Amino acid sequence: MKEPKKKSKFLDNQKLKDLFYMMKKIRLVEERIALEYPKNEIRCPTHLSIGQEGVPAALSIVLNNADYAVSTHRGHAHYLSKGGNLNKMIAEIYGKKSGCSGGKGGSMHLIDKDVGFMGTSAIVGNSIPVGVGLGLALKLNKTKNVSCIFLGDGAIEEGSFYESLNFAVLKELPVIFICENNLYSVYSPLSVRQPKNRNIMDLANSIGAHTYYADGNDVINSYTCLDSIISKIKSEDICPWFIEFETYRWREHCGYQFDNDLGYRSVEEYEKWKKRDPITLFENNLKEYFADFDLSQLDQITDKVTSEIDVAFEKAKKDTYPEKTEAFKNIYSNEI
Amino acid sequence: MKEPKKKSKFLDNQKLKDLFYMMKKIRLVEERIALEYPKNEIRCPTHLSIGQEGVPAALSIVLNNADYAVSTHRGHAHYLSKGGNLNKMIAEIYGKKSGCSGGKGGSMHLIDKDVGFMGTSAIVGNSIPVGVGLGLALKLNKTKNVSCIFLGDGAIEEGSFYESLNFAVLKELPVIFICENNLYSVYSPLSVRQPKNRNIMDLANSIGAHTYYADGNDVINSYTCLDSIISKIKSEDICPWFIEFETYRWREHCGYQFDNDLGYRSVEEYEKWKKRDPITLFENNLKEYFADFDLSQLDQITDKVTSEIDVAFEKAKKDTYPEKTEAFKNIYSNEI
Amino acid sequence: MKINNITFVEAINSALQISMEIDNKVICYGLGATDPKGIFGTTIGLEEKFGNERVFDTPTSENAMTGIGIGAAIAGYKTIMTHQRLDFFLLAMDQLVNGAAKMHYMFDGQLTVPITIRLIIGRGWGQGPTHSQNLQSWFAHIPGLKVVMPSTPSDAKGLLLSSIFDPDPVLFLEHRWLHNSIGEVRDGDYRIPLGKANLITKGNDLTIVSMSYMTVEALIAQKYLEKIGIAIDIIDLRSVKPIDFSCIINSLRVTGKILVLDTGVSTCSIASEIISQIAINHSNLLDRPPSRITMPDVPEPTSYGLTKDFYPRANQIVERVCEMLRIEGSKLIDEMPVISPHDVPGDWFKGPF
Amino acid sequence: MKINNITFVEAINSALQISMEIDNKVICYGLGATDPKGIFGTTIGLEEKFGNERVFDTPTSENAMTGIGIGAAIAGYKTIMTHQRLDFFLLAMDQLVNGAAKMHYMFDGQLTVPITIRLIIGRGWGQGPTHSQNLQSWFAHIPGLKVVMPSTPSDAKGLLLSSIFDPDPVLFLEHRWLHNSIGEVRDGDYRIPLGKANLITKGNDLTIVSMSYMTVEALIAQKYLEKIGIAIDIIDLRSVKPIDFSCIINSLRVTGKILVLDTGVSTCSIASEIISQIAINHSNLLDRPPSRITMPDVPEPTSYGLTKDFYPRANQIVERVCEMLRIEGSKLIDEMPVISPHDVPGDWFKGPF
Ligand SMILES: Cc1ncc(C[n+]2csc(CCOP(=O)(O)OP(=O)(O)O)c2C)c(N)n1
Ligand SMILES: Cc1ncc(C[n+]2csc(CCOP(=O)(O)OP(=O)(O)O)c2C)c(N)n1
Ligand SMILES: [Mg+2]
Ligand SMILES: [Mg+2]
Repeated sequence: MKEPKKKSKFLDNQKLKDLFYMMKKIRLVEERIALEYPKNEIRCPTHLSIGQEGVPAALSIVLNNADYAVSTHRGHAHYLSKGGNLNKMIAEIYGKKSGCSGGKGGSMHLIDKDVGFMGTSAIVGNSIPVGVGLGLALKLNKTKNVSCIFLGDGAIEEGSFYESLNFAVLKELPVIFICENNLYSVYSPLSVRQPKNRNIMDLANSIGAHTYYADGNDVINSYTCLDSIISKIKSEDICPWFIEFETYRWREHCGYQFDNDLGYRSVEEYEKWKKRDPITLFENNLKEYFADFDLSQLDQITDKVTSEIDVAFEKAKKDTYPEKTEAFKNIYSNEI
Repeated sequence: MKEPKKKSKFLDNQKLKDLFYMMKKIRLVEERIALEYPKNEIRCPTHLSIGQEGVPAALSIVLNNADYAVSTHRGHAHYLSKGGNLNKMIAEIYGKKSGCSGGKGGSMHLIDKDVGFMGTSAIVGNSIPVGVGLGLALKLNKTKNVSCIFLGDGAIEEGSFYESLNFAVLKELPVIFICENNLYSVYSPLSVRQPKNRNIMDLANSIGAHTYYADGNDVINSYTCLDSIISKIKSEDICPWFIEFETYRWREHCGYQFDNDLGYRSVEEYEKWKKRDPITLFENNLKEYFADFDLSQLDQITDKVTSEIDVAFEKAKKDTYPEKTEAFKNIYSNEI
Repeated sequence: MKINNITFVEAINSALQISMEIDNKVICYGLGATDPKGIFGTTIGLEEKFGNERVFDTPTSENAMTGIGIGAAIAGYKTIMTHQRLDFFLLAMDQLVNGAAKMHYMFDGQLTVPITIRLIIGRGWGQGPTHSQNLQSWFAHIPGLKVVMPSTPSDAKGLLLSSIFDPDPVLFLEHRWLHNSIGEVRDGDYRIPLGKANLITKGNDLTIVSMSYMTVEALIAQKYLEKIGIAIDIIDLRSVKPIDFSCIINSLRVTGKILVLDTGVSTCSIASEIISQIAINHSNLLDRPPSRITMPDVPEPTSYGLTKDFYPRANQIVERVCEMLRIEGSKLIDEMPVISPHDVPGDWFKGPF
Repeated sequence: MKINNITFVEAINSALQISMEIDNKVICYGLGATDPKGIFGTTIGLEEKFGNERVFDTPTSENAMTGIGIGAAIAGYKTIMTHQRLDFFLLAMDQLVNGAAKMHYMFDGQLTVPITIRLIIGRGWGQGPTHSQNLQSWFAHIPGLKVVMPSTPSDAKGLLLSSIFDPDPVLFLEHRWLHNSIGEVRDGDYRIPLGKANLITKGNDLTIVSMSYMTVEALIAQKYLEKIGIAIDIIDLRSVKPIDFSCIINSLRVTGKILVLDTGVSTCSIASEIISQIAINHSNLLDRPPSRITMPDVPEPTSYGLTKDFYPRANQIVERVCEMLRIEGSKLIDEMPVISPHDVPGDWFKGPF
């Protein structure tokens, strides 16, 4: 029996369970969506996070409800990791009245204010400055909280990223940029979008952010990194941060299918990443470093997640669509 | 008699004269504008380059007419340095028919296509991608030319700068960014706009550009730097480049007056920079390192410049305004 | 001269190919321009034929990429840039409005900016508030821009070729609901002039002025109206800037009644402009108040439930025409098939959206 | 309650001060907000009073700074952002249109975006093509935005206070030619409701609908017309989105004639919208075709020579009114003073522009 490695000291049984719970929840939710998608009841562009569960899971145990987060078109995992209500998310994807955005937003516009998840945007780069503005508010509020901005490697190419980070650094805002670099923007590899020797983390560093790089598929490592950074922000006012996490999406950019047949990426690459499945890696880590962890707990968690998901989909399907007259409401908060 | 320093070997008598000619021309043109401005015959926002003559002068002897340049609201010096027609520039500032933009553009919209000066923009950051696009055209043309983009330290804060440089690096375009860092954007010092430890050159480098930093008030040094970089681009295809030149504007941001009384910058700072007047520095350099340079040539040049300027202003004042019906022409190239 | 039955997408692709063949100064780029899907198929094969210098994918940098296109254009390259959604192009309004639209003017005719910006617009199938905007009136409001909105494959090809070779910046708006539509398209290079409308059906009772996808709905309506003896002039604008008023006026002289359809929202729309000009200059021709059918002044919701009856379709046109002609149209409307699902142009439609 | 004679700039400054005093969640920023000139004087003194956390200068990053304002707004801060020219704000259309305008809707009412964006518009004195655009119709076209265009110091203050405390995003357009105008302004906090127009002069002959600086010209015209017994209703819109149609209609019921003035260019303008709605819904009230005076569909040229007769002014209004009333107005127009120089609101005007 090996002794758990250094990192494990931060991780008690509950945290390990929570990490697994969130990864499994994201994975199984997304797989269920993939299963249901071809039935044409889900009728909106939908971007799955299968393969990318590590980073959101790690974040799920370091943030609290008074922390903010914003995300992108690929936002399901982030919504869930922030504690967003599952039933409302699934209902939203189905366009139902009970959806988290009343059916107005769909998969690309998720929100759960109760847990500080302040919305996702379908426009690349659009939510980045919004997240910085939330950080500005936190700073003005003088509370010890953080605003977390999820973004992809593609969003790095938008001027809004650069302008936003510049301002966050200028004002030393409690903001953390979580960049999930999955190597692609739609079907475009980094090579057609960013210079050969580009190192995204270094770039962020030269703009002035504190930076860190981590393997996003290693959830324990990601947790360790995020936990120490969040506490640096909250207790030492060291900020803002930009963390680059390497990871990979398994399925097509938008939709439910595998698309390695298209040829924009190689099967080898895909297989290599599949071997680095964050969930499998975690299970292996458990066995290797946390010998006293009772593995049977995992099955219980999986069962719990599965039944949560069953409920969410059942409810969502049964729920009614909003009245069509609702479409004409809430254009203004203060109608004149 | 000291031996000329190493750098001097690039500089024959003609080049030294040309450098002086251009600095003096810019200085005296701008001073004449300042003199005329309060008469209210020049009726458009006008940004002077007094104090910043070094960099444009250095460029004036390294570029040729097949090279492109674009610039900003503060574009007089760049227009002239590229070889732009003086009479047409002054006429434009006076809003006359004979102006380089037929009176439609004014001081902030100068152009002289004959010499590759492809226009200035009154919107900060707006001409940057245009300059990169010109570089793309040059690359497609497969000629050995360069596109030169003038920008200020304020423009660095625009997302368009970042996006443009990223693309120029990605495609290895023959583009050179000439950043005249004069420490201010209008009345705002760098400290309220960019992070404390920001180094603009390093930032550009991390985006992927080849970079260099030079004292923009030392015209000989600026020349040496630009000359070697332009030849690296033209003969070795090493590009793009970003050069940061430190310099200082003496008068108010927009208009003709001195404005140290406003208190946004200190008189000490201003005096320090005035001591580093590029023209005086050059004259001192001449005396120190180019003992065989006949200094009486400078007076001849000054006379020549003065009479060129006299002619330009005289003509511009006499010239007629465009017919008011001209305002309704050239909205489209191909009117339907 | 061969005529083929091809899709709107194929027609666009053909125009791109032809333009690049006949002029090696034509370049073409945009997010996904060289990926396996080739922007809904429209750019398929271009990179292979013309090389990756003239056809390329880009960083997600809409603003700079527009300025870069402008720079290449003033240096003599006829630049074609494509956005998979018009909404993404909102990032580039400075380059478009302060740059492309004004350069020819502010440099007194010395620069021309032959850039064509293809913008895909749409509606339906959960596109939601930020993937469905039809902002033609924004572009029309800006002096110096031309705005083209084809409604058939043949027009798409001929108008795109004219746009590419036009010296001015052209916004070319392709409606996603038209992409898979099929029509007769001539082989080879042909041009349809910008700024000229097309009278597609002739009738004396009422003038419908329409654009882009709404012309498809107008045609369906017209066929039903024909059944009860109502004959409609349908004028497909083809260009919404400039607007071919003489074509509209000629029709109005006969019909005295005008209904304008617009794919965009109502306030300050192309429809507003047409109706106000008619009211100002030609109210004598009207024997009824003018009318318009547009999208409501509402962001487009995502849910299938919320979009029910959200999109103006043929039955609404029939209803309005009957109202304007003061005839009883309800039976006719009852006869019209209910299109289901309501959020796609037809059930033949397969995404991606 | 004290009433002072102050400038439009001072009125704006007063509104900002009051808002920041009564609500410490109000923040205010923009390029130059804390510099010695304080955005034409409007933000002078704010930093000293409220500190550099609530009042600050910014990087030249219009797009991100807008998104940052939106973020602060959804977290409960009433955010005021200022651009010294509307034209610069074109860089931020994505944040405005895909973000601010839609958030309340697309998250089904759960977020509100209390952001006020002050945009300085203008014309004249060589501002030229990219420093003079009046794009109110763009904003009006977007569901979810409110657009305010005051014409007097008193309105500026009361409307700005309402805008700041309105839960929705408001575009607040200040015309540079009004900045130095003087008027009576009440002390303290008062609000003028958004979306309600102001009938400033009463007359039965014709209705002028106007906004912002054009109202100044309309008033000059009205005074001259009075001399020959013509009485005009001048409706100052105050808000151009939403438009107070009931005020317009009430006036039209009496006058039967409408002339709309707009500071922007013609095509798809606010004037287009007003005229088209009147033509569609109230043509029965019209005993003359409606009319409009706008800027021409031309980028604004820079030269003093080119702008001669470029800007619509009072004499053009007088002329048009006389035409519409079919009376001989040429003598009256001859009597009107020629304003010189023509490129400033009056010779009292001292830049900077
Ligand atoms: C401004 C804008 N441009 C383009 C798009 C189309 N688009 C949607 S998702 C996406 C990919 C972005 O890549 P990345 O940021 O790496 O996120 P990922 O999809 O890999 O999670 C693109 C280009 C968009 N939504 N918005
Ligand atoms: C997009 C935009 N924002 C703001 C302005 C107002 N403005 C005009 S010049 C200027 C200063 C820019 O500073 P810098 O780039 O350093 O150039 P400098 O004036 O120092 O030469 C600013 C902010 C503008 N013209 N365009
Ligand atoms: Mg990615
Ligand atoms: Mg500067």
